[in-house]
Amino acid sequence: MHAFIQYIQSYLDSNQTPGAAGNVFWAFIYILLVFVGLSVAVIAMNWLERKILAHMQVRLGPMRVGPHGLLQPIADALKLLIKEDIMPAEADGFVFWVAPFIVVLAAFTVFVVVPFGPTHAITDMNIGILFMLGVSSLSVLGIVMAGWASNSHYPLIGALRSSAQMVSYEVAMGLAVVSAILMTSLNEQGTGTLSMIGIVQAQQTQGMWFIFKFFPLGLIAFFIFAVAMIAETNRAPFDLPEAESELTAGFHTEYSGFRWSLFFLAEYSAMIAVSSIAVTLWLGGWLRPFPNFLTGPTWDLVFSLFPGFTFLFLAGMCFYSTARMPKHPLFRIQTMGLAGFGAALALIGLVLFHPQVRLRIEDIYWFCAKVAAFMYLYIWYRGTFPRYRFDQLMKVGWKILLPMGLGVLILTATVGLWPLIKQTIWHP
Amino acid sequence: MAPVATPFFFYLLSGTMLIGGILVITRKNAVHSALALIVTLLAQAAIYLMLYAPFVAGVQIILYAGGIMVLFLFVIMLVSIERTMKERQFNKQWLVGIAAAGALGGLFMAVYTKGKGIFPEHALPTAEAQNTQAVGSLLYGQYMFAFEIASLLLLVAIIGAVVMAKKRI
Amino acid sequence: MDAMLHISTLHYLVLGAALFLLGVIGVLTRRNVVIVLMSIELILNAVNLNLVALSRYWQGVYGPNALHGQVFAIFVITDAAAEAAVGLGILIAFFRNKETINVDEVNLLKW
Amino acid sequence: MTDPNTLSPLDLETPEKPFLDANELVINMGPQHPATHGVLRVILRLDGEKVLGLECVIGYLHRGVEKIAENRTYTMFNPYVDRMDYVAAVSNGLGYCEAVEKLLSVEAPPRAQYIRVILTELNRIASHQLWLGTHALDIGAITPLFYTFRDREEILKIFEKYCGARLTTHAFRIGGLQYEAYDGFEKDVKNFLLFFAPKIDEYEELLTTNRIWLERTKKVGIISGKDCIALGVTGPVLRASGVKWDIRKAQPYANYKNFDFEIPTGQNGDTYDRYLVRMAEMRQSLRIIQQAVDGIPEGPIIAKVPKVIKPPVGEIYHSIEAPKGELGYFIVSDGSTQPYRVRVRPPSFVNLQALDVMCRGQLVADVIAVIGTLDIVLGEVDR
Repeated sequence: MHAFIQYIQSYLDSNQTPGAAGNVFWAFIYILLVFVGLSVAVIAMNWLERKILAHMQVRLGPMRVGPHGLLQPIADALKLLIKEDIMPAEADGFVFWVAPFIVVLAAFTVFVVVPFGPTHAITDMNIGILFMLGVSSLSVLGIVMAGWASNSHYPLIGALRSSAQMVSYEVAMGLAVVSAILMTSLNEQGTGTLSMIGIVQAQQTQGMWFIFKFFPLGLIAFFIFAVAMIAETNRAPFDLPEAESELTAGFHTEYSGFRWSLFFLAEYSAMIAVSSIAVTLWLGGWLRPFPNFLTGPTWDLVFSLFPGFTFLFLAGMCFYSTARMPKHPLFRIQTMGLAGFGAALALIGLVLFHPQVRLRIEDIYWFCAKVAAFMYLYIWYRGTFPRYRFDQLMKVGWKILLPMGLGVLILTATVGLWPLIKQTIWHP
Repeated sequence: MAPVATPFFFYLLSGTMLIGGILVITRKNAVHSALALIVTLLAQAAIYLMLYAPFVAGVQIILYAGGIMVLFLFVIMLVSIERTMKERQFNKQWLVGIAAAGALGGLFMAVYTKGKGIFPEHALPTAEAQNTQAVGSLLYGQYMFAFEIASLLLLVAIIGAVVMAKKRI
Repeated sequence: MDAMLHISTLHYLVLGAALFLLGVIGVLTRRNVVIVLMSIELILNAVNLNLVALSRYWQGVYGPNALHGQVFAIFVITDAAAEAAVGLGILIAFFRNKETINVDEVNLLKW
Repeated sequence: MTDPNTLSPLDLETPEKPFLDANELVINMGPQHPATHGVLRVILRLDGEKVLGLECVIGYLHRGVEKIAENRTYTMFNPYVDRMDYVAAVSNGLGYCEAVEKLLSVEAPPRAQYIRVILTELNRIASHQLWLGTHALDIGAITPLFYTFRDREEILKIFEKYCGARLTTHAFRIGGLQYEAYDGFEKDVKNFLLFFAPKIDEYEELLTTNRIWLERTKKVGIISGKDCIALGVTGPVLRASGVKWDIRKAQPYANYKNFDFEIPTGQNGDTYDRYLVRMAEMRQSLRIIQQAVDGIPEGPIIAKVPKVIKPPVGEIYHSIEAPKGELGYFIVSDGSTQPYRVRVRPPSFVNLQALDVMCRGQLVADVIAVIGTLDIVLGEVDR
């Protein structure tokens, strides 16, 4: 027993990820935390997307289940779970059954290497970014299978569109990623890294987020990735596979209930996954803003107070809404619920001010804040843009993003090697 | 990082691979075959990880499972397989084929039993930290020419595939 | 029993050989071109497994940077991609003309 | 239209040999489909995503409106016309009332005509708003739908205050109006004009220069002016093809000759031009309403019409410019209280004919855009 406790404690003193430390217990805990966190994030994202989109579209969104519809995603999840599981008679049973699981597995597995902080990752792989791109590309298989197994025309077209789209945009995405990885090799040894943690550390040592590196090359690469990642996750304006007005619902037309909710879960976790890639590669991962300009203990303190204040702000919004709730007795439970939710948020915020918690949570906070900004962008795009047509989508992918990616890659390599080139040309 | 339960994972993964391989060559439905092949490929990627070849494993996942297999599934969907599924699955010379394969297997067995001692065990380095970098410097250093030829091959393959699949040229 | 518990290079080679045989059987006996192509992928994978396993072996002899087998495996994967693209292209062309994907019906040199 | 069950989409002529013969897809779009605006069924023959040909199957919303007319008196039939193009009910009523008035040789008094123009133009705006929202939704932009619905509400409020109904208004009577404009009608309309002018800019801001919107609508569903005339296509679709034909100008009715407005036209006849034409039409409608509301004369609101309407034996064809095109009523009277025959020339039905011409060689996604741009209402197509 004592040995076990020591085994657990030995990790806390080490300065590694549980995977690198080989600590199975903590790796398990981290996996559990990431899984639970991801599920909560998907649920929150569901609510936020509906509310934000609604407010963009001059309507209120869910208001009935819980105060301001806070319990709506839970109600939806319950509904989906107890819904009848329908399988088309002519469907290929096994493939139909296995397809959503492939998609979900692919979407969840990538989080093994996502670095929420220098030690807050399940593991750090030598091939981290390659692993993420590879595993997230596996979800195409699930989508193709889902479309094919439904044995119906609309899902088939949706699946064909989807696979063509995802495979095409992976190329541009890969090129953008490579140009960011090239930037990691600008150190004394001249060797870069594919490890997610290594990439962020490279940004730390170089004192600059890669989005600003070799301005505007980093920015262009980031832009290419940001476009490609929307296409990868089949979101507006590239949501052709699920184009509601054309293909009813694309590859998951024939799915319902629990299986459909798996696709939903996979879509949102894939969104979070690609956003974390973008954050890690270009936006400095867990690094707080201006780590090199605003240095010193004062600034450290100020930035470490952000998580607590964020939660207090959310709690304040809850209390403000509580005050604005109708004073009718029918709304008493809802008002109390909202106040309770605000109190819970305030409590979390207060806990986050504790120095021990504050210092451990800061990295995670900044990482999540950056990812959340991407999530907001996703919603914003959906509210603003019409949908591309299929051939136009392909044109954007192959004729605009791919040449741009190649150009940025070559220019990045040239600029990165410029001292060497200059030396060889002018001082042979 | 110490390897964990190597024999267990080896037998698990090789069992998966072999079952997957058998399913690939026996299934009537090409989509099921492709599914089995994907499982085989992923298990093989895991075996690469056990062999401390993470970069090859990553390439295997991205290229094979994510690229080539999608192409396969795409083509299976384009060509109608309903008719093919109802027909005879094995050709007329299947007996000869299996006999030939069996002979080849016998040869392998003979070679491996005879040459069992040819690989003496060495103390193997466990470091994988620099694997990608080492592969990279080999690829762009010693094997530069082969690398360029591979890119030429891919170019030829692209043109060939386009020519083959295009309606009119 | 000890041989079962200690995984040596030979284990990987035997696994590669078994996969290779499965691929050979598939190529020699199946009629469906798609499955024949998949069997060829199996064969290539068996080769790759051998290459990587032997690369691991030579790492023990020449040090951790003796990765020539892995590099070769990457070339083989590249080759497999090219082969799949061209093979499936031929398949599409064939299917368009003959409306079949059975390999033993490919018995004309031209049509 | 032949029996839909014997209809084979494969009978359509093939422009070229398809890519993979065996895998040519025949897709049934509708009658239950989110983008067919009701219960339109389109049988698409596809080569991959390319449309080789299509056939519309209609009649899923057929209610026999024309037959009903033969068993109702002229007055009783009036509410039925509202149910045809239910998003532009006022226009339908106007066309019917004017046709019967023509048959009776009476004319509505000026005050009635001014109020009729105001309501009809308001309804034209409402109809175009609905079109814009659903069209944008089909192309993937969700947000304009809610903006247009928010602003359409203001128009519907005026309707509701005027006659109590929001959608199927039954606003006019044969010979004029039944209700005097309520107190503050003019103020409401003027407020609406002030409110709505900036809203059009808001819609245009979201769409007109949006790159994706341009790519999705430019050079999509092109139809030439000649083809339009050959197929009998009217309304904004015709005008976007460059033909300056608007019945309000060509055969002025209901006092339209007193108002100063322009006929917006396009040149290319593609979806984008139709979008621009409709947006410009909304602005022109605002102009007309402004002039009308400034000049409403005092006076009676209904002409001297007998209680029992018994038009003399004869027949009449009267057409008006409905939001979707030329809406014509052909009424045959046998001298009794009930029409012998009422035939409606619905713009949606005639415009729908152009769908095949506009979609050939385009992609599936364009079919959606073209159905949207034709602005059909199935209630009017099937009647």
